[in-house]
Amino acid sequence: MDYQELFPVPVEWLQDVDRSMARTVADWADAEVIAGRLEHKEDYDALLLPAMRKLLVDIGLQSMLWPEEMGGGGLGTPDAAMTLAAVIEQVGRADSGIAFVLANTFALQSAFAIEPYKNEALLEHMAPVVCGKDPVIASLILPSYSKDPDAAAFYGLPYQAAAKRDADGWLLSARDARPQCSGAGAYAFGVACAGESDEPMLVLVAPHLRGFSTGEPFKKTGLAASINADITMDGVRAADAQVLLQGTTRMRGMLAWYYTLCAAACSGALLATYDIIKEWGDTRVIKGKGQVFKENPLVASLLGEIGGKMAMGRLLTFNAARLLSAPNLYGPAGSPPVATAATAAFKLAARGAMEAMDNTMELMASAGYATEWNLERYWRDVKTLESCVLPETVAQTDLARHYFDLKEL
Amino acid sequence: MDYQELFPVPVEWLQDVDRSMARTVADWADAEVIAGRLEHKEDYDALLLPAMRKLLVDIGLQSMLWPEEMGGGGLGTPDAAMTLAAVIEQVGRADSGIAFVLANTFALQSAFAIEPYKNEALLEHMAPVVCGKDPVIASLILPSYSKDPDAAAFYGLPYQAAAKRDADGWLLSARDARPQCSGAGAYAFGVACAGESDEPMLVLVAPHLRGFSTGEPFKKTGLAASINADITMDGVRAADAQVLLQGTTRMRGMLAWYYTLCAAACSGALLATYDIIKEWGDTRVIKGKGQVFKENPLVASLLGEIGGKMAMGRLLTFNAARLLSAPNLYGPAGSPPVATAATAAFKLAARGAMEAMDNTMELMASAGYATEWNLERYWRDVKTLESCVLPETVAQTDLARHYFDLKEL
Amino acid sequence: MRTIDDFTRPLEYLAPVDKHLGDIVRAWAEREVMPYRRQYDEDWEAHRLIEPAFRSLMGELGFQRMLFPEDVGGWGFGHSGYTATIACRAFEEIARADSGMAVAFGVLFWPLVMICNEPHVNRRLCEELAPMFCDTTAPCFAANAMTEPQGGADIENMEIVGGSTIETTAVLDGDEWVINGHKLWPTNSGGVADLFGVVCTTKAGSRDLDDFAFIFVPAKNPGCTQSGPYQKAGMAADKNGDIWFEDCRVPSWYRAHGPGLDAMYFKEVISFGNMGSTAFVVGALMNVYEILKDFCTEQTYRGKPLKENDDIAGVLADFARDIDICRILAYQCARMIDRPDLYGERWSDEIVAKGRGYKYFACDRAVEDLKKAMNIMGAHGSDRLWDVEKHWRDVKIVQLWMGGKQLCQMEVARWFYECETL
Amino acid sequence: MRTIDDFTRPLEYLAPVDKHLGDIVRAWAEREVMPYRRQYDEDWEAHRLIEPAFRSLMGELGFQRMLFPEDVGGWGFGHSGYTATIACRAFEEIARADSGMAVAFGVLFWPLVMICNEPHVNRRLCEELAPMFCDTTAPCFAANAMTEPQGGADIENMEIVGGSTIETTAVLDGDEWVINGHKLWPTNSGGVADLFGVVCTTKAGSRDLDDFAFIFVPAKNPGCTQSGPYQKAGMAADKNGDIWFEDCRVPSWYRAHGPGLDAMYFKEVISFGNMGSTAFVVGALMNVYEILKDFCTEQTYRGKPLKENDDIAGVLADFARDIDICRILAYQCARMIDRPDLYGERWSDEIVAKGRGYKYFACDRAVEDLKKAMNIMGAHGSDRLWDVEKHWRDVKIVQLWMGGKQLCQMEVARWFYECETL
Repeated sequence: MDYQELFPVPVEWLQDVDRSMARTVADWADAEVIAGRLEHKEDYDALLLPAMRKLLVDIGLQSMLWPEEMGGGGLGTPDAAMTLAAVIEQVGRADSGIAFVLANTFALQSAFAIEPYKNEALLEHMAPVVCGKDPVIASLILPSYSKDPDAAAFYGLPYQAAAKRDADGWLLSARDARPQCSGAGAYAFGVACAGESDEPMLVLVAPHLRGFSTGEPFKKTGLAASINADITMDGVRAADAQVLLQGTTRMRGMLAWYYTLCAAACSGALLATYDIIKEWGDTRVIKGKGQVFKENPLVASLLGEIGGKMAMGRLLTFNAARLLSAPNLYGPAGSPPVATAATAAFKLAARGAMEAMDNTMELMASAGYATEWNLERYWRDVKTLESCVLPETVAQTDLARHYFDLKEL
Repeated sequence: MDYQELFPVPVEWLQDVDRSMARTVADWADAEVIAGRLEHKEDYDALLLPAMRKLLVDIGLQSMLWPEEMGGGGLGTPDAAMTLAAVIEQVGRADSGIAFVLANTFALQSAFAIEPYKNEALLEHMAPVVCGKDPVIASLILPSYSKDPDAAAFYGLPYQAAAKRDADGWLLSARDARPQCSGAGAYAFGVACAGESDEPMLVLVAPHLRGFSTGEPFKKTGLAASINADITMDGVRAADAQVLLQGTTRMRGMLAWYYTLCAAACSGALLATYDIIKEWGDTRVIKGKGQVFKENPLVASLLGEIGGKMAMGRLLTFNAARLLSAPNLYGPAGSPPVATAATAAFKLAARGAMEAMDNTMELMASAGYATEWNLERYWRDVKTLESCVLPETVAQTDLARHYFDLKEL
Repeated sequence: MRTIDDFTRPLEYLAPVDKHLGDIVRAWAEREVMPYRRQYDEDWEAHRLIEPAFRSLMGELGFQRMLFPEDVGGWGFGHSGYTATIACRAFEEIARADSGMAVAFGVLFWPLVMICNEPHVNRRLCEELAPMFCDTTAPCFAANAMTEPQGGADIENMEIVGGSTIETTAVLDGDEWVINGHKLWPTNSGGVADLFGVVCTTKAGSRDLDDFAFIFVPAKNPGCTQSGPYQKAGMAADKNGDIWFEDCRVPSWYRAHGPGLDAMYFKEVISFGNMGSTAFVVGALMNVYEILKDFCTEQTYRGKPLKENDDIAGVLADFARDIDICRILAYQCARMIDRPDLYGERWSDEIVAKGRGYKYFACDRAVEDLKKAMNIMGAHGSDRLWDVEKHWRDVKIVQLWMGGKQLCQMEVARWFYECETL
Repeated sequence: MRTIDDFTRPLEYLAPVDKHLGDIVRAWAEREVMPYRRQYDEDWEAHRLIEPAFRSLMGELGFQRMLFPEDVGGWGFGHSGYTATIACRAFEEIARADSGMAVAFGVLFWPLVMICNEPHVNRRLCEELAPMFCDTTAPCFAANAMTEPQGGADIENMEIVGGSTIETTAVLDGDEWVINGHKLWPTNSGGVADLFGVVCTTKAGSRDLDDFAFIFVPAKNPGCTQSGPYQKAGMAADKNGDIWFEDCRVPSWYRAHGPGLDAMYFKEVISFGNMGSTAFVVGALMNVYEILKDFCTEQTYRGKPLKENDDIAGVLADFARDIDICRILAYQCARMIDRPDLYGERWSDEIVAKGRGYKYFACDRAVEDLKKAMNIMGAHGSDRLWDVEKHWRDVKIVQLWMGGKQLCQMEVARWFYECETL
């Protein structure tokens, strides 16, 4: 399916490497996930994990940003934003949960593996694992609501972890912190907390560290690819070298990558939705009159609405990625215009995706709801993304802060 | 106000000429329209007509696409799409009605003044007037609903005019056809009708032709800059040279220009809305607690929503313009992907603009509704655009036709 | 052939006089308003066309007497048990023709609600004020002077500001109130009103609701001046302007009820405003239904009448559905006001909050639906010939008045979720 | 402290037994469903947890007898004048705990509506079928076998296809109907139902509504087979599957009423479905209101409980408002079914069309509101611990069933605009 022909985004932004990677991943999506989903549904062990392994290790996605001399793909420049948007969109077409896990993984990597913030020592340290034979996924532990009204907060939203400085670095503590994904399977966590002078910082934490404990996996709406569980940290020690970034601008820069890649995951889910409803609309006959479903004016009107949202989702995603990929033109990822564009891209893409998928289910009626037709899993996934990544009201305030120069919120 | 800093669009698309034109027109907007609107409101003779004259003749906008050797601006290449998007956005900030009139004028010009469809003879013929001392505006007469179910139609939507072939060319007839704008003031009309083999064509008609009559100007919601009236044609003669284009692809190409420029007009109205609500939010105090309006979380949330729509409107507009400006990369304006992107850009930009302006009025309450605060005129204008340019259901079907490959509608 | 009378009303709630009064108002609207309303926009300042229609309805047919007790010349609806339900019907019928007119008509009763309605009739004030309305065939208007320049509808936000933002003061000097302050925006100002109900404070800055005062001021009193009307996007029949009170004196017993009670019963004014707004919106929508039905039967697309195109029928369906729903809500809201024995006092937080909910729901639906109706009509959606754009412009202001949507949301949240600091 | 009982109902409409029955169902739901519902998703196939709760409500408490006449062992609600209003309350209470369960419970009565409701009680069939439901403490389910593989809910689109798309045939052979066909998707199929009401035709391809037949088929009859349940995004208590009828024979008098009448009264089934769907949605929303209130009181943002943040309060307000509105509509819809003397026959095009309107309105609001509720809850919106995501998944199917939104729109458009070709 030539989605570019259907929903054009400015192809001039994409380089050969982006297109070639996207094609490879598109083939992976069809062969490793889509071909197996009727039989295996969302089975983690039988379908999703093997597919992730293939993608991350065999195709080598997880080490894409690492320098070639360390065994990686050598793509650690801001241009990677375009590559990742194109790739994660295709992953999302296969499974939006895997795409979401990748968004976490690469957002974390963006903090230390991409120019001008390359941390050679850390890259070197992690290279054997990341460029090795096992899938390595990461997860973010971001600010969230809290029962404690006095908790330190990032723009009003409490951090889930607290960091205490001592001579040797930091001691992290958290009680039942909710990771964005994969609490029970991530190799590394990026933990947001308040550092010196209450400046935000992101700390790299691994689950094998002393004082780190993982709760029972909990049941949730979607994202079968993410086995999630709450995390508790009792004085987990982190050296200064584990502090991936400090300061509001750097934190917003990392989040800009995260939101953009999550937008790409939503866009991918919409491509999958497109394939499903396209086939339904082409083959179904209604009104007992031999009217092909899609040729009914009311159906067509909704299809137009759905297609418009798909086009918009792609445009928002690739535009945000473009802004990230060219800091020389648009400023750093954490600058207010770029970071805000990423927030808007995610929020509007996720909302549009939910609307388009809801409308699609309305067209397919019960079939939209039945596992067999494959649509409902994307619908559950994207809804999970929409609520977990960034609560609506928080996003709205983020946008208003930049556009209207808020001082207090 | 640096709107690019607020709502970034890929600046790489804009060339120096685009930015310089936009700056000139931005100055015009502030000096010639915005400075006078409190005193003159929407007075056509006292405010809008002099401003249009300045813009079209003194600044030379109306002859921008004409070759330099004929006295024009020499910008008759597809690049003009970017220039016009940037310029019409600024015009729309001043007055969305003037922007709409320009969208009509340049959509018509796009049919014969832009490569590869330059019609040298026609350009030559019109140069004395267009490059002259009086404002020259044009208007489209597009398909619309009809009481006659058997009328020839463009994708189901009846043409307002009928063309009959004879040895000397065409005879056009229409009864109370509704032009898009300026029925009572346009120098030229582009009349859509069915030509040979029922192929769509656009015919250039001037009001001085025999058999052409103009009804009384009618009252309407907005667009004070357009004095509109219904048009009747009783066998108006048109030579073959007046046929500006033929065939579905060419017609859709012209419409793609039109929709893109109308999207720019909506985007401009949103910039004006931004300026108005920004000032309101900065200066108003509520809750008797000295809370600055914009710092109230509920207000901020709506401001975030409004700002997001503004960003999206700009992005849709400039993306559609970019696709038009680079046919080597994206195909001709009338190709389904580009034409559909333009339709989507207009439809979503207009809808988003209405939502943003409705929300803004809700924030300003009665002040949003009072003439004095200047918002309500943009709100009336954009609503008029939204319904007149392309009825919602027709747009939805257009989108579905491309995205879902409709055969019958 | 379906008509607007096919939209659902809870039949159990209707007043015995519903049909009789409804027929009268409908006939009046079709005779004296609908043929002329398309010219109202240009009549916003002079009211040359608008005033005679008001005269006919309010003065000659006598509807301005509705609320006063019978023995002072009124129709006695203030103790009928159907006050709100009757008003709801009348508002619908008037708004079908012109919602600006419906608002102006409705607001005439707004201050009177404070003194004419059981169980808090102020006999002395009724007797004093009734002749202005009941002994004349000229239209007599009243208005509630509430909003002030800074903070706007904050005045209505009594839960949070407790009247502390009211800057209009009333000081007792002997047996007279001396009122000073600046109000703006009330319906029926701009030179129209003959009588104001003035929201003021007996102690500037006080949060004590005992200091909240509602005092009647005849517009012709010395010290009371009005500006001309503002120009607005629509609703020409509703004039709005500034009002200044400068050492304006009225008898001490022109205060509606006194400390505490003024604030309490003032919420009943809000309840009536909520019901009225919902009814205005329903009336406007019902007229657009009539218009749309004609338009979509007469005009064709894809070789068929518009309404026979499934996509357009879908929009038409949503439109009709929303009218049916809003109409049910308007009458349920009216019923809850009319029957405090079943639903609680009409000035209770519950009735106010729920009414706010119906009001902002109906307004939001109406604005959305009218936008879509205009989109369906294409090139004709915005010309005045079809009156749809007029209703769209008018209904928008119903959405915006009375503090707009956000204030409604905060009252609903406060009541249903026991919020304490909003 | 506000509770779900503070949402408005038209008090005038309530059945005398409303409180009594409502209390019983609520206690049952809180005791036997709510503590276990979080595990229902995994129980979709076996119903190990779900079946006992049904047994208790339907069999032991006896609610499955509600509709049958008293003299055959039922509770006689079919002639109570409050049939729909009582059902509405019961549906709300069950759906508050689990809307899948409410749907399964509601659909049990769907075929019975055809024969148990005044004025069209089929005494002979009541007597024949009552023992299945009334002489047992085991749960007994029924289902309407309507939808067919091609065209889906086209079956319900009777105005346009006139039954011509029904491929399930009933042929009279002596004093027996012989039924052949393939149905899918009905609630309570997938092996659950003991009794089917089968929508079929006595003449394949006919548009004559005399050929439309509604015939009862006990599930254990030879020739009637069911598939196992489909796996779905939610609503585990409602099983759906394929049903095949192969030369399946029933007595000739198992047809509900006969030519013309079957088609006519079948619309009453639709009316009950509309009312029920609206009530399901209200019940689910009321439970989410309870949860949201807890969540937004307990969790903080900007140093304050979520509900004290104006932006979040705004969303909470919309949520509460919509419940209040949908609940009023559910009871108005029920009342219109219960009182044909006031509102017209419950199988009339008007009642069906208006009910479709309320149904799709409530479902659309609910889906939107639940999406926003999940967004408010951030990281907890999608975990099962709070049950909000469950209601979201469940309510979505209420929106999709019975032909989904588009069919509702077409019926509303047909009725209000007299469309003829939709």
